Amino acid sequence: MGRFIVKRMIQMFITLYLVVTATFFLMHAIPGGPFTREKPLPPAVIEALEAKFKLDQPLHVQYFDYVKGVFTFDFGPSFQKVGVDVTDMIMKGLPASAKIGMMAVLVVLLIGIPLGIISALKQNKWEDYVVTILATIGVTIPSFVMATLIIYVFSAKLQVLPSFGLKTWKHFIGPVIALSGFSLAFVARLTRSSMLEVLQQDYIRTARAKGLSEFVVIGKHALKNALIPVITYVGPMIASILTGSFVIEKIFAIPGMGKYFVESVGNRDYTVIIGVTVFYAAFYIIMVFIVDVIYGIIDPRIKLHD
Amino acid sequence: MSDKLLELKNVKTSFYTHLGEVQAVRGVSYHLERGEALGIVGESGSGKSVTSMSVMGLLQHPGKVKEGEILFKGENLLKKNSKEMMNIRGNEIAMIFQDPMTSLNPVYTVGDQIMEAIKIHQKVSKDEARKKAIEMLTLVGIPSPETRIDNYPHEFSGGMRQRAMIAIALSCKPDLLIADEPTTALDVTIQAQILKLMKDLKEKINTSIILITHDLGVVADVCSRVIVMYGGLIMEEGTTEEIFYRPKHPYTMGLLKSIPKLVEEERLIPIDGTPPDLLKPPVGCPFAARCDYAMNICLEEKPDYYSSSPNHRAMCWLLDENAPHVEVDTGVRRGAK
Amino acid sequence: GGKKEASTGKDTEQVLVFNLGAEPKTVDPQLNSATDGGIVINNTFEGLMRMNNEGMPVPATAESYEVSEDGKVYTFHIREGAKWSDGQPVKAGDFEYAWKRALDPAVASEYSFQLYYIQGAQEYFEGNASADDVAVKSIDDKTLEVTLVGPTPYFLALTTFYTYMPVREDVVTQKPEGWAKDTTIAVSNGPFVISEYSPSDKIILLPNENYWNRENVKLDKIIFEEIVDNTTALTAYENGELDILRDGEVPQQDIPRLQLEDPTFSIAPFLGTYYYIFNVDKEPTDDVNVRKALTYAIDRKAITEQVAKGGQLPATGFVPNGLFDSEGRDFRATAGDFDISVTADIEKAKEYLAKAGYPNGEGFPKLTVVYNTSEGHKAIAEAVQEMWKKNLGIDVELMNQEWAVFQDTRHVGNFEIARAGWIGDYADPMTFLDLWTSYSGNNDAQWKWTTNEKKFASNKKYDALIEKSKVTQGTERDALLYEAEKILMDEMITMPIYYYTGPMMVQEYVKGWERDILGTWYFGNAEMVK
Amino acid sequence: MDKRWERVPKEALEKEKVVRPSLTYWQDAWRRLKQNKLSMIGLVTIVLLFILAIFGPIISKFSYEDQNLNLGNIPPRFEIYKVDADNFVYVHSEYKLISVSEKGELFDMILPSKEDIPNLKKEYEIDGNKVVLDFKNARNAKKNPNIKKFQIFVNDSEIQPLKKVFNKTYYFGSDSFGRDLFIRVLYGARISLTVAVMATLVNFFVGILYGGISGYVGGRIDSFMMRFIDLISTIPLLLYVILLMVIIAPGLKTIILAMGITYWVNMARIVRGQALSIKGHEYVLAARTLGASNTRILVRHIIPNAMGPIIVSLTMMIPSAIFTESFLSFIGLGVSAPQASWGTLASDALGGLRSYPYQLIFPSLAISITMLAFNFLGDGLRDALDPRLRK
Amino acid sequence: MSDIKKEDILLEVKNLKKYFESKKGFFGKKTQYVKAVDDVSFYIKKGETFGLVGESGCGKSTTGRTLIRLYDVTAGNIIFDGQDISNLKERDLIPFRKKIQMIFQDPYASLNTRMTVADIVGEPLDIHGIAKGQDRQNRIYELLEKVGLSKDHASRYPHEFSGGQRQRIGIARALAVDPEFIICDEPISALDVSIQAQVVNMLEDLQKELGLTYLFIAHDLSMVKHISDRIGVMYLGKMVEVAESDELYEKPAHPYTQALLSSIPIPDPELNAQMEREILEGDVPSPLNPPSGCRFRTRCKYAKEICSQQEPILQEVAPGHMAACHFSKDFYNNK
Ligand SMILES: Nc1ncnc2c1ncn2[C@@H]1O[C@H](COP(=O)(O)OP(=O)(O)OP(=O)(O)O)[C@@H](O)[C@H]1O
Ligand SMILES: Nc1ncnc2c1ncn2[C@@H]1O[C@H](COP(=O)(O)OP(=O)(O)OP(=O)(O)O)[C@@H](O)[C@H]1O
Ligand SMILES: [Mg+2]
Ligand SMILES: [Mg+2]
Repeated sequence: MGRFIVKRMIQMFITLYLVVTATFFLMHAIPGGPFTREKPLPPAVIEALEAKFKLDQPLHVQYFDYVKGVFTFDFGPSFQKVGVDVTDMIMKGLPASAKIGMMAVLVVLLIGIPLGIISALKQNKWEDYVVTILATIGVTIPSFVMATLIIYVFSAKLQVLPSFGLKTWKHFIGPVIALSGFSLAFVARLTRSSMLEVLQQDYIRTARAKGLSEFVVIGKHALKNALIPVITYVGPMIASILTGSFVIEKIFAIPGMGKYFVESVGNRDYTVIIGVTVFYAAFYIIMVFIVDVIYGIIDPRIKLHD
Repeated sequence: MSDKLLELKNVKTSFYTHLGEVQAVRGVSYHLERGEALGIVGESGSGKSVTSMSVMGLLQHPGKVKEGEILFKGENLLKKNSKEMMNIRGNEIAMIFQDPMTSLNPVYTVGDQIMEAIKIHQKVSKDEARKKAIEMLTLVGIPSPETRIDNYPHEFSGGMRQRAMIAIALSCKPDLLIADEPTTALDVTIQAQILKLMKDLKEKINTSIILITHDLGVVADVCSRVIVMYGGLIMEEGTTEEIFYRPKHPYTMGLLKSIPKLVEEERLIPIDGTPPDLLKPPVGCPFAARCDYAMNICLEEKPDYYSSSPNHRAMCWLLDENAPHVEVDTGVRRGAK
Repeated sequence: GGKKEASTGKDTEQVLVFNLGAEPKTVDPQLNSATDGGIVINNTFEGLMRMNNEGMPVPATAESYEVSEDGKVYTFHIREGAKWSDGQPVKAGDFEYAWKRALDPAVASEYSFQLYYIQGAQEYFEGNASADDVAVKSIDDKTLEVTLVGPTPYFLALTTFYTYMPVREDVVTQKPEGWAKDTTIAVSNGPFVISEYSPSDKIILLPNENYWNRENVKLDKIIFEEIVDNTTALTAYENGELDILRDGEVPQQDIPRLQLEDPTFSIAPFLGTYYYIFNVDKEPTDDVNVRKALTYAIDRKAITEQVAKGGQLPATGFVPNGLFDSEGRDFRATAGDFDISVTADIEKAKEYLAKAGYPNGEGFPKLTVVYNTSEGHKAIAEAVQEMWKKNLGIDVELMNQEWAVFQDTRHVGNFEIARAGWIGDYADPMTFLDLWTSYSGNNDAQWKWTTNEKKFASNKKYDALIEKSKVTQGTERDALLYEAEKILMDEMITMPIYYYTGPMMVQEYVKGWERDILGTWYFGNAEMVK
Repeated sequence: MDKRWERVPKEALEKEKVVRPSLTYWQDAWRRLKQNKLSMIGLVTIVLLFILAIFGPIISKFSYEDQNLNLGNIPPRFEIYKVDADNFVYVHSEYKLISVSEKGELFDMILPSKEDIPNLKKEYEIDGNKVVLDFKNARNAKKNPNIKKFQIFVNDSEIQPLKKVFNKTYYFGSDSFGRDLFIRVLYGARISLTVAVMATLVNFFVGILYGGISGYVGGRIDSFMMRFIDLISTIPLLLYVILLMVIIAPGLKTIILAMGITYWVNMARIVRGQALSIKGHEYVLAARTLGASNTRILVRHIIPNAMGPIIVSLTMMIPSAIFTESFLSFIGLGVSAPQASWGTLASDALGGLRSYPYQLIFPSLAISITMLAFNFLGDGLRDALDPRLRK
Repeated sequence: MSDIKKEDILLEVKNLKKYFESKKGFFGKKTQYVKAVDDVSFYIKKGETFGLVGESGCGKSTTGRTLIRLYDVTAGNIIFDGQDISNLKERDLIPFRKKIQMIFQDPYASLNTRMTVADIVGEPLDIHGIAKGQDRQNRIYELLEKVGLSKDHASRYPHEFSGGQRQRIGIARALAVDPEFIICDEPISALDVSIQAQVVNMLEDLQKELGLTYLFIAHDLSMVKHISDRIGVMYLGKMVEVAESDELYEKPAHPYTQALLSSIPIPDPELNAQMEREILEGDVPSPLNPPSGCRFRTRCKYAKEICSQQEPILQEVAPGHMAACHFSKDFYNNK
């Protein structure tokens, strides 16, 4: 196990390094730069700005600076938000994103999995169809439509929910629903399908023969076996949900970090691009690692570490 | 009055598959007294396991008991709801399943799976349950049970899994134990140990046992009565003695003949042919197609049971007074080695 | 304390909630180059002059000023009571420092060129002179003298602009980049001070107790919300969570409804033109007849009324209305419409197309119209496409590009027709006309005599006119500008579509707010009358 | 003696039994699928959708790009007013009069003869009738929601709505350019369904194989392949999309390429998880002892047994493919306007949600129906592919 | 072994070891090894049946599975037909996959539930390109009938069969490729007697017909004796006795073999009742930490001092009869 962790750590660093490299060269390869403006700046201004942010240096010098920065957790200042360090930006934005994200993840797991189980147990009965239809709606309505609809219906029409910000618990309802919709549906469907598989197995019969209650049979014996695909999906999902969603943060005016992912690319804010990418990549890679560890815990026959 | 623990009355079980109805059990009646060990033998696919599954109420999906009664302690199990069945299963009736690998949950340790049964039915603490589980593993002859209890099923050998299954079933000291091929994967020394365990249960706490097996030797060792099944029907029923020494049904005779004898070197004598297709079971005697003595009537009409003693009955037209007499040597001789 | 009570005299708190849109990149006067930041700065800082409601600069931090005869030397006298929010007096040196700071190449101010009117400014910024060569001098603590390159009639207006606002050296040096957002150190000299700055969330302003005109400041608090999504903002406005939706922040699709149903909706003037540019260096748009045909063939009225729907005005020239010449005449009205009708002039368009060699659109090559990703641009493009198809029988393709890619495409001239828009930086036609000089970085139409002197001879003439206008004054200058626009339109380098307007919403109870034609808001005189 | 008691010769017993036709797994699955009503409905719906998408635009009277700015934003069902025996009008939500037939065909916008915008009043001259549209109450609608927003006077007497009719010109209503939404939705089906099919194929072939190989082969190869997945799923999508946009001409092909780069990642991860677990099963070991190649084990043993999650992922990925397309189109990678897909139709309509909700409803409905159809088909397929299940 | 010609030997196993890592918990530090097979050597001649018996968990299946290279070899050599296959890569093993087949102990788990019986039995035919189309069909039917199933079963799925029927499917699959050597891991224990007889007869017929060689793992001693030419007895990962089958039954030279023989249940109720069974007493040792010296000593009623100190090696007690017991000569001669 120890060796496995060490090995994975090394792999993680290599992956991170590659992510930084690829991102760096990609962002320099695409047209536009951080000082592209609708009203172009005079060449002298651009020159001054480039000198200020060391963009006038050869690409390889910049590249090594970035890599060094990344591995010392110093991403430098944002090119767009004057006087703000990227690390600072992420740390300021993260709490709001993570708060909503955490709730969304809980909703996904605590509602999605039970819904999937119900639908598997009641396969081809009305309960199953209801869940299927709900799940279909959940995935067909993308989060930007869902968010807009929530605001339209609950804030504008019914006026029961506030329309923006994150001040009271009520403010969380809309974003959490919109953020969790798709994943919830996905998890419910995944759970259903692997549950159906598992419920056919002989050991479920054994569990019943022991006189276990249906709850234990399903919740303990069947669920654990059915969890692999769900975990696979949920791991990276947590990484992306917790780091925030551009759409949700934009529509509900939430001061999170999700918007940096899209904004930074649009602005060609190089340091922010690298910063959020590295942050997300590290998070993602750790989640993937955790998923692999959980595989081993769930199913002892899976051995990744030898 | 005899003390009937379990009584099956004309139980019929079918699987409704997309190909049609598989009539796995086609009218089985038998009874079992307290403290009695009943052996069920019969060819593969004859409905032994399905009958027991029907008793447990654990038929897998397309299967259904379509007719008959299953009385346990006088109450019809088929009428019980799932909650009531839950309390009976594991506690009053326990079952050892045939397929030990797939019957153990691969993601929990063997210990967990034994302790679980102990915990719910005996309401003991976790530590105690663990102690008990170790005890059970010792009882079924698993070496170093303290370590092995934390193994996962796939780390066990076939026989060890089977013993783990036995440990689960026995852990709650049930009134009725249905053992479906409990020793097929065990070597003879362990087998002897397990059989002794079952006999002890029977004697000490009056557990009734239904022992399903292919091994006539095991039946001979443990059971006082034997049922011979074929094609979803009981072909013959009698005391062990009667079945072994005075079989009435050609199928029983065939079974006895095919046992390898340690002394002889010649070819084994199997029953030729294959069992009937239960999707379209034959109208007459299911065994007729493979029977050396088949008569026209056998193909046309299902025979009745003919009793030759209070306990001994067989379903064969040969026993009818109109039938020609046949003499068969089963190779089993009283007291011969 | 006491002052506040005296000034408001009410028991309800005067809190104004204003939607800024996205978080401003900066609220540092010299570093800012955007409207959102400008709004915050305009309320927290104050320049020598301030725009009044009529769009005329009036004395603010400066009590008075003098202009030399040749219009090149300005002397400002700083108001006696002008103080920073920490109580220190505002000195002429603070302006001098601020302006030189904007021109310091190391600071890399994006709007440094807004100060190029000052002698030595451009040279300093480009590294050809030193800071001392910049002709701005604090004669004493209260007197500031500026020498300009040429007479600049709109220089006073420029001093209202945020780049010209003062900052304090002792504060800036503490944290050169981030001081303005750091509420522990920031000082300002305007009617308000930033009391809370939460990124991407909100900025809260409180009155500056040391402001010279404190008694006329009636608001107790301004909350600048940062709601990016228009629809959300509108919902919030309609729910009473916001008091003002500024121009450009009202969702396009809702405008027709709001216009008719919501009395708090209004359309303010806005100094900007929406247009398409032709690449004059590429076939077939290098033919002026083609350009004219395309320009005459579109129905601008239909576009503004049925497509854009924001109360925009059909554009018949490049310089938008709302600007005046030295005699106070409306520049647009005086310059005329260059034969561009508000609706499509199909006959004329077809004529020109035939002249270009494509009668009824036959043989017209397939063109592509490039625009940057946005619902609005897409809608206009689709309408234009259909009009060309219907009216001229020509097919064009639409292509949208990611914003920065688009800027690049346009800049290098890798297009035939591209969408563009220009918002004035100051209230003078020059802010529109100097785009098209050969040396302008914005001349994306590639209309540059420097690349092909014969083909673009008109551009050489244009250059000359603009150059000359920079050193002349009064009607002489007016004439030069009118002529310049005429060349531009005769060549039909651009196809003006509409003039921007500022659809906005202000709750009825908000009074005394001010907004200038450049879209900057001022709340020094605002109050809430609930 | 009775014939019945005669012995039957052994040979007579051996007579050939009727053999049922031997079905392969796939034939068998298809049989089972056919028995599942809902999935057959799903299948038929999908086929219909494809037929409509292919032939619908050909037979329609409009093209997806035909504009009529005067007839923009007209809903699929509206109230009409009777001016006189021959003239009927519909009051547009922007307070314009549209002349219509009694059945609901649209003619044209009527130009007012007099407009009094400050007082919110318009006057029309229709066949000699003076028609006045007075909408000054619209301003008060916010304060008093029950108020009638406008009134119509024909020759100075107010008239009431005649009836509600379906829009006979634009069945699904029109968009803001006065384009037929019906035909746009049909046309959009072409793009969206193509994208859905392509995404499914990419998922199916790339995702399943990649994940399967990674999980099954395991060890260093697995590590390498999974780290590669980590890499492409963490490098910002926008970056390479923009790069793609610069290198190749935008269009459907480019979208498919863009999706091909990343779209299979989730699927690959899920299949890998399954493969890791399935490869430890005894039947896989058994196949190995038979000498089955890795490919065979993957294709015959691991993938079929991972079918449940595979099908779920395949179906669930379809709508996200449809919306990814609209996102890519939005930033300039995809099909160019005025072509539209369901995704772009839906996102275009979002801004006008308050005023013209039907513009969002139809494309969304189309996606939902497709999704439901795919889901029901998927569920049925899943069941059909698992022989242990009922039916 | 000296008197056996090299070319007669099909399979030779030399000092084979297979250890499994065993961990307590996921993060468990201490790795222990289950020495499932610990230094086992034997050989199998062409065309013979080698029976392998022993207590449950003693390593029979592991031996079998290691031979067919389902497991990597911890140490030792497996020489098949003169070639050492103990370290071959999966790809290089493919030719051997056709020659060596295995019948699995757990019939249900070894069948893919998503394949029809025809596909399962047909799979080896496809893999090795043995038969196609109608041929394949016929061959499948033939195989099914050979193992006592009918054609009707071809389009059914494993879960529709009873335990015994499933085992037959596995056997049919193993026979499909006409292998030279079959490892039968308890192929008949799930079968009923009459089918056992059919299958054993069939195996014997095939052997005669095709010159097959079997490694026959079982615990049903009467059946093993019936089918095997020679028998190896394993105990706790070790081979304790190897001999011709008759010889082994008549003159067992190891106390464990003796105990085994005495435990056979006899299908005769009366005899059974009379019989004095020798049930092994004592702690069953664990392969995690086997006892020192002789591994059987903890349960051996003849155990002496030396047994706990010195590990007995497999020695010849008579020609072709080897036993690993310090006193095997005595046992042999006393019998
Ligand atoms: N799920 C099922 N679907 C269809 N048929 C089934 C199913 N389960 C069992 N059967 C059929 O029912 C019959 C009886 O099976 P059962 O398992 O009772 O046999 P058995 O007597 O226990 O045989 P064995 O000794 O081999 O275990 C068999 O013919 C089998 O094919
Ligand atoms: N994958 C594994 N991981 C860990 N231990 C294992 C594994 N497989 C087998 N073992 C252990 O190896 C030993 C030998 O197992 P094996 O399956 O070879 O026994 P066997 O002789 O075939 O027994 P049986 O007759 O019960 O099938 C047992 O102690 C078992 O627990
Ligand atoms: Mg059975
Ligand atoms: Mg074994």
